[in-house]
Amino acid sequence: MSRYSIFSLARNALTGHRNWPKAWRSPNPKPAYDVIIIGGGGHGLATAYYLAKNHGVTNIAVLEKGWLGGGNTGRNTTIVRSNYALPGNTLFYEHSLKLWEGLSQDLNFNVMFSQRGVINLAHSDGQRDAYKRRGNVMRINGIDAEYLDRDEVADMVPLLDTSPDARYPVKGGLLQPRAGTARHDAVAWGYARSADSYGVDIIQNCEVTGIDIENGRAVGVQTTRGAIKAAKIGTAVAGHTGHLGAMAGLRLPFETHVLQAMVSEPLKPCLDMVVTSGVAHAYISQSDKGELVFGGDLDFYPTYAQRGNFPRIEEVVETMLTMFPTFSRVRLMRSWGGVIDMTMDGSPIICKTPIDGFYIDGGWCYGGFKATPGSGWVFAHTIANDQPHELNERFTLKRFETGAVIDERGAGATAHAH
Amino acid sequence: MVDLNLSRSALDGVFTQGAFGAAGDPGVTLSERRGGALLDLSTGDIDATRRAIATQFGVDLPTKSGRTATGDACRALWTGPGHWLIKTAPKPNLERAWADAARNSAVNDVTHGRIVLRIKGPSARDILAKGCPLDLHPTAFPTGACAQSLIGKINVTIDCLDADEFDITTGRAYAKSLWAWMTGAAAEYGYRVE
Amino acid sequence: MTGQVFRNGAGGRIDRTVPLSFTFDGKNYQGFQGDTLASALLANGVRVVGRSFKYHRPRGILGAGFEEPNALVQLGDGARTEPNTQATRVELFDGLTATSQNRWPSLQFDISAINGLFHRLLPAGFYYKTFMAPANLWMTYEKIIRRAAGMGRAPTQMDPDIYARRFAHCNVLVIGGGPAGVSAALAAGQSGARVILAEDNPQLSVSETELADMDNVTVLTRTMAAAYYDHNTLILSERIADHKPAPAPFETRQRMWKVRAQQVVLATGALERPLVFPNNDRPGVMLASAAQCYAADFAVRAGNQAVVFTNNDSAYGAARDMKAAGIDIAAIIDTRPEISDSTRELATNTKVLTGHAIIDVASGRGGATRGVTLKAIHPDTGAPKGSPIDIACDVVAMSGGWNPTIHLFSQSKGKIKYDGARAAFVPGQSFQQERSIGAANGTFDHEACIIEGHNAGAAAARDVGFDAPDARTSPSGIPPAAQPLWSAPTGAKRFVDFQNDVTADDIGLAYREGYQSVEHLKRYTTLGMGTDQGRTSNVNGLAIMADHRRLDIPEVGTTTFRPPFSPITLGGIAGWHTGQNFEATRQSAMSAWHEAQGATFSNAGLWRRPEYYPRTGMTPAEAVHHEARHVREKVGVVDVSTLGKIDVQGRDALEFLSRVYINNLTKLPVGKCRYGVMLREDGFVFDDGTITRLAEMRFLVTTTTTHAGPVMTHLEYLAQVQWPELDVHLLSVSEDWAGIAIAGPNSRTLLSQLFQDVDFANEAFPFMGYRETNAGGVPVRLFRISFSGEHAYELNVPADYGLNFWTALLETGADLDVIPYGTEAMNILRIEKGHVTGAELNGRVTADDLGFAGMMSKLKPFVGQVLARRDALTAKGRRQLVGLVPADGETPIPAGAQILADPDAPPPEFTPAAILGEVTSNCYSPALGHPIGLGLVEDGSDRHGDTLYAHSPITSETVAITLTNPVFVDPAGGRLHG
Amino acid sequence: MLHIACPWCGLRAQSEFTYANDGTLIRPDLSNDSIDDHYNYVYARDPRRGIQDEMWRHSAGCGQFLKVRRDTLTHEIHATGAPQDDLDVPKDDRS
Ligand SMILES: Cc1cc2nc3c(=O)[nH]c(=O)nc-3n(C[C@H](O)[C@H](O)[C@H](O)COP(=O)(O)OP(=O)(O)OC[C@H]3O[C@@H](n4cnc5c(N)ncnc54)[C@H](O)[C@@H]3O)c2cc1C
Ligand SMILES: NC(=O)c1ccc[n+]([C@@H]2O[C@H](COP(=O)([O-])OP(=O)(O)OC[C@H]3O[C@@H](n4cnc5c(N)ncnc54)[C@H](O)[C@@H]3O)[C@@H](O)[C@H]2O)c1
Ligand SMILES: Cc1cc2nc3c(=O)[nH]c(=O)nc-3n(C[C@H](O)[C@H](O)[C@H](O)COP(=O)(O)O)c2cc1C
Ligand SMILES: [Zn+2]
Repeated sequence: MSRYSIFSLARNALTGHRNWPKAWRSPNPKPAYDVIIIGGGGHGLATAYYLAKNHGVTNIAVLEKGWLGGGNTGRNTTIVRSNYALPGNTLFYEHSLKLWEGLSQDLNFNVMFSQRGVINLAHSDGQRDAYKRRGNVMRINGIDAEYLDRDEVADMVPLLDTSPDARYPVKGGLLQPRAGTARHDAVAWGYARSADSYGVDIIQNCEVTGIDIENGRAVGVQTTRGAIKAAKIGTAVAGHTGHLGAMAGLRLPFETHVLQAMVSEPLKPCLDMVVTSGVAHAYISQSDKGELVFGGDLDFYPTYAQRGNFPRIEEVVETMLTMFPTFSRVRLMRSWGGVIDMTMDGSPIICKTPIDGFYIDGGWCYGGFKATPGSGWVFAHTIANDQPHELNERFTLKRFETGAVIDERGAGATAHAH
Repeated sequence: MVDLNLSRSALDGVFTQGAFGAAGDPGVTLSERRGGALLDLSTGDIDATRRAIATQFGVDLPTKSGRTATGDACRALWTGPGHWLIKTAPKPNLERAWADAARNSAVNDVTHGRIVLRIKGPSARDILAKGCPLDLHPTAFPTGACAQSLIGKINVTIDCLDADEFDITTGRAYAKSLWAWMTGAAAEYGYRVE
Repeated sequence: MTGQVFRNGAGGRIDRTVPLSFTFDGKNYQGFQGDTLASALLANGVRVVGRSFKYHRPRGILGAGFEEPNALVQLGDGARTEPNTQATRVELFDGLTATSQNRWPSLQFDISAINGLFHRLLPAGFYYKTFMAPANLWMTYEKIIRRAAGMGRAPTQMDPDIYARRFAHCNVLVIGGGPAGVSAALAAGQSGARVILAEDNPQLSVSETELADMDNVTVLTRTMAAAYYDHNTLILSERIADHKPAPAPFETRQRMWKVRAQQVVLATGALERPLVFPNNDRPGVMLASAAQCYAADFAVRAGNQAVVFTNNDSAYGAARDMKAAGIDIAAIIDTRPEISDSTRELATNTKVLTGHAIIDVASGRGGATRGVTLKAIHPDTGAPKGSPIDIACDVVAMSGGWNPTIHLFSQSKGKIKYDGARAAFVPGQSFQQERSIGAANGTFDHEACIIEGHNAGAAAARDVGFDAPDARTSPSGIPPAAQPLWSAPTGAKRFVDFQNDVTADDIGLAYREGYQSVEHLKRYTTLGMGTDQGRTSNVNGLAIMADHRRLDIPEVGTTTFRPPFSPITLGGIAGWHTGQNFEATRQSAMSAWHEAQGATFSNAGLWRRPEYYPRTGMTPAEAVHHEARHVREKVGVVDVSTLGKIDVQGRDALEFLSRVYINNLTKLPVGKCRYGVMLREDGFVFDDGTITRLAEMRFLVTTTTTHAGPVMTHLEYLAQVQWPELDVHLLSVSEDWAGIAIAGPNSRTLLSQLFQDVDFANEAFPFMGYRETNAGGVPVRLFRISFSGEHAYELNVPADYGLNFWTALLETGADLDVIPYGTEAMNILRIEKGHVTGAELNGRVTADDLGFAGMMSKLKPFVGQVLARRDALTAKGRRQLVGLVPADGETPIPAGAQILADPDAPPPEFTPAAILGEVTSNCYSPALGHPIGLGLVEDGSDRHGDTLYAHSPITSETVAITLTNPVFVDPAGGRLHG
Repeated sequence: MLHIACPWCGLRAQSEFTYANDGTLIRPDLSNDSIDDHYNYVYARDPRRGIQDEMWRHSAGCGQFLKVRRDTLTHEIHATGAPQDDLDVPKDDRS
């Protein structure tokens, strides 16, 4: 892998940038691999990378039905944080956050991880206490968290409506200073380039259409580019997990929904933090390019179409303007959707399955972008060792049978309620 | 001593008579309808209930969505299969009387749980269309039609009394929000409050 | 220079009798009614209107409408300022002010233009390759990048304007008021169908009086169709007052239409493509159709001397119109080796150079175009050859062919296809009830557009049952020959995406580095990601990529067209529903009274509830404690109207409730209440409340305020979907009944005074009893239940009488020293009694965790019973409800604290910290005189008496606490029952 | 924006409805106390890329639950009916 740096940039400038190598190869699939990863999103690519880097497994194919990074990795609001309250989530996401902190250097690809801080606004005494409760869990687990009062929030986010007579007044907020955003596409590309440099075959336009199972063991996949054998198969297909599971005969605790996001026209810096509000669900930040990037709830009906409908956009914009009233003359530039797999407790699944050699990484609901490095790291461990790492041992399928669910919202077994 | 039997509007203190909004001829007149009684009637036995109610109260309960029927002293709005909203004159033991007639049904006096606003005037349909997803064109929603739907984010029942006259029923607790919506939506057309 | 020196004395659609003044970058100019900001700027000879995104190169006006990527201005100032506004779509009004963007300190001298010098270091995606060392400097680099990026400035003052939304329904919706659209609307209108025609411009391009006379046709001008969603729903954005300095009083600024159309006709026209050649971004280089439009519609000469550069016939018409307006056409340069005679005829007396291309554009002062250099090109490869020719000019009018405006078609899920003859993507198979016509359909012949429009309008009306005029036959539309010359030979920067500064070389780089799919190309180079969404760049960009990849254009494909078609204001989308009107507010019958007393309020779902009533001489906390203490000592009343109330009737009402509550209800007699708990299907606690048997087959059940909706939905789902055989009728009566709780030792006396016909003696009206009575002709429901743990009642009266009873209670009870109390005191009272609410009912607790195991009937099945038996719900080590008191008897227990044995334990690596539980509720107990709390603690029931720590690092508090029984006050229940 | 034909009220806008659940789920009998069967009802799902039956509620209309046969790839709605209806069998006019 040729190294990127200001020096290599200057050197290549002299030759008119004609000599940059390809960031990754486009190989044809081989007949067999040690490991096949289905899904060329951030999670799949990170898994391949850590399999190679941490576990020395390099005979890997990542199969992507479209273009790499074109799933939710390429369509999320890029918020990275580790402010969780329940065992299982806390340390996993924190581990992921620590990986983010060195990711650009590790991958030698600037993923623009911007630790600008994430504030969750509290609008009532109950929410205030809940955020303190969460912040305390974080602090006890060694994760940064601060509780801000209203005036401190107002100082950090000057355009936020913090007036006491607001419809939902801001009482304060939970700040995670190390949290922030990252350049989503760069994450996919950076992992792809590094995985490729270890010899991982990244195969785009290759859709998996079947899982071959012999004697209770997964032995290969059927794809639009032919059958491919593998000793182990892992899926990291986000919204398509239920569908992939069904190919292997598994009925999974998922529902697939569309989540929309949108950007405004680019503006000079006017919002320096990520701000989220729980009262009506909305999260807003400003990208380095200047657009306000924001999203809210699901469309609330199952779908596999990467497009949503207008009622949700109205609601998200209403929330956004209720928080930031002066943005009403700002214009919406683009909106889009991604299909996400909602689990029955809102927490992910990274585990072995009842089928030997078949592993699942999924159930990321609204929030798996932040998990990309951590998920790849533990999923690689799980596949390589055929057993979970301590960090993901609670993210099982079994937990729904035993009741050991990880339900941060306490919403119960209604997938779209999480 | 407080007069316990003095019925108070949910809009007490909000309601001011006069002309508001854009100048010129008002687009609509807004008012609150008070003094009537409302019953919610639900039955699992539609035929028997309709027969009994027709006999006792002279109204032929409609069986199709969007339909209303007017009887001796009452008006019935279809609100669901086997489910009606009855607008009638207040009487002691009204709930009991209807429950006795419509046996094996559920009757609730909901007079106090709802408010009724009237909107009347040439701009009425345009104003309602600002928050209501129904097709309110006179051919689609003629005089005598009713529907349950939304205005803004508030559940309502709309009763079309005349070409440009509607009664809007909603939950009592939403009264002030609906009023704010109505006056806000009407401001660009100009409105009178009566 | 003063005056509109580039304006002709006659012609155009402008009204010369209405002169308008405006300013651009602080300088005064004049224009006329009917001008756009762009046409007025050109009339005044203003060439440079902005700076480019990355290299900060001077930029001029490229187009005349939607397509404009360069001329984005900050409009107005103060509260009405508006960033990134396309000057080509801004209607001029008197007093308009506009400012250029993305330059500092001024448009003429922009410091960041220095980026241009380093441009070699800034190829596409350079930032991915650098700024990585040292790692901790990234946040500093990022600040600089952020400051350089962005374009206009967001307003920082409250928007004074009003926005509205509305719904509309029609039989036929026509988008686009050009010849095709107008003809479609007319044909549909004649059939009697309800028609809406939307056109972005201030007027239709064809004046049509017949349309205006049709009652069944609504013509919306200044209205852009922004989105085409499922089930033929389109979003239109109407600008009602943007062409004026400010809206009139009460006038809406913008209205968003949500139209459900049975049939849609898309007549959105076509947009001209630029050509890609060196320095094609110089101010003065513009689309031929734009130069034509300024000449014909605004009588504005885009310059004095023009070179027309084209690969197709349409630019000849443009040249003719420009010439007619007095622009000297120095030459028409056509990349095609040959042109037809008829085309050549259009250019009589004009020099035409076929088989030539521009290889450079020279710039003069301020960067504006001064001349071009051309060369002959090889007919097959496009490679330049021969000696260069220089031509002086101040305008280059270019035409690279036409792209049908297929954005909405594509949003509707219609399949687009590539049409080689037109060298463009055109609509293919429709997915919804939709027809594309005219230039939007690749039909560029004027007559053919009109006929296609007529036929589509008539067919659409016919499809929904109207009698429509017959179809007319169309001359077979022969597309103008266009030779796709996508990128002229290398040299200086050749811009593809003007707004985002993406050049042909950037596309080459993306190709070489493997970002070859159009989607990667877009994201790596930002091609097509600007406010114009690549309207002028996408097809050129992917054609260049196709060329590198040696693929045909359709094989490379396009990126996805997404809403909105062109940006729309957030204010318009939100309409009424922002600020106080974001969501409805629910208010009880006593709200106004609470407000008048100066109570503070909190939100519970949509409800507003009084927290406490301020008292002179007391701090808020003291006032709350006073209220709570007073209830225990005397009597207080609290508004509990917000509790969910569900009327349950029917022959199977009891059976139904037995299935949904964990309690055994069979022995519940008429006239009695019971405390009940519901589980979710997954076995965790859903909600709690009371069940009162009003009559043999009629019950009233209550829910918590916030769960009222979800509980009702859950019950309806079971009743309607799972157990339709049960005869049960459910009705939410929450708002029908005002609810008042009367609590405290004097409550019985107080109620006996008000309701003299009710026997309040313990035997006659025991704890958990229910009575109905009548006071002053008003029906009253009385429940002897208690949330506070005091001797208490709840009273329900029809809501319109709620305030009467509230005030009557306060008046009657004056001697008994009755006071009102709010949710804060109520919260203290319930904590003192160990009653749970939202903080404990967190969706993760079992009935057993809360000490409700005893309530669970073993005699009957109920919802949640089976999954509540799962291992993890029954295992040891679950967190159980406990009371908490500070070990020192005085230190407050921190809100939101976690409970652990060793607050000093170091943070763990992979195994979660040993947290034993959490503080769910906390308060100072006036009754006990010290702080107390409730918590959920591992095996808490077995730990009463243990001392642990309530640890709150986030507030730097750590308090030793002793675990106790959660019932602090009157554990024996003497007060309740007495 | 979806438009759903309520079997009782006719074609109405999406905002009047709420999605409730998979439309094929049948709650285990009251007498059934198998954790597995309840697990299947409460947790396990069969995702369908394409046409599936769903339960919606006309929450801002008649309040009735309705079965909706909808394509999860295109959002086309092919049929609607009462919760107990078999959507393969065409329905008469309802009241
Ligand atoms: C609008 C939106 C906003 C979000 N915001 C945030 C946020 O702010 N923060 C956050 O942390 N998370 C967020 N998320 C969630 C986050 O984007 C995802 O959880 C995360 O990106 C998932 O990564 P992945 O690699 O698992 O999936 P993806 O990136 O979706 O990758 C899965 C890949 O699998 C491929 N695939 C599917 N089926 C097959 C098949 N049969 N054969 C081959 N390949 C297949 C897909 O094409 C896809 O490329 C958001 C999601 C959305 C949609
Ligand atoms: N000579 C050529 O090559 C050539 C090329 C293109 C067009 N033309 C001529 O242009 C005309 C085409 O007629 P037409 O009616 O098809 O198109 P048109 O361009 O005349 O009209 C389209 C109209 O749609 C409006 N519009 C586009 N998108 C919109 C949206 N989203 N919302 C609201 N309005 C929108 C535009 O403002 C425009 O007024 C014919 O006269 C044709 O000859 C000629
Ligand atoms: C964080 C983020 C920022 C984005 N910024 C822009 C932008 O500036 N301009 C733009 O056109 N699209 C932007 N997009 C949206 C993409 O163009 C695109 O819509 C999204 O990646 C989904 O892909 P699709 O629309 O091709 O399906 C952004 C997307 C994300 C996730
Ligand atoms: Zn209905």
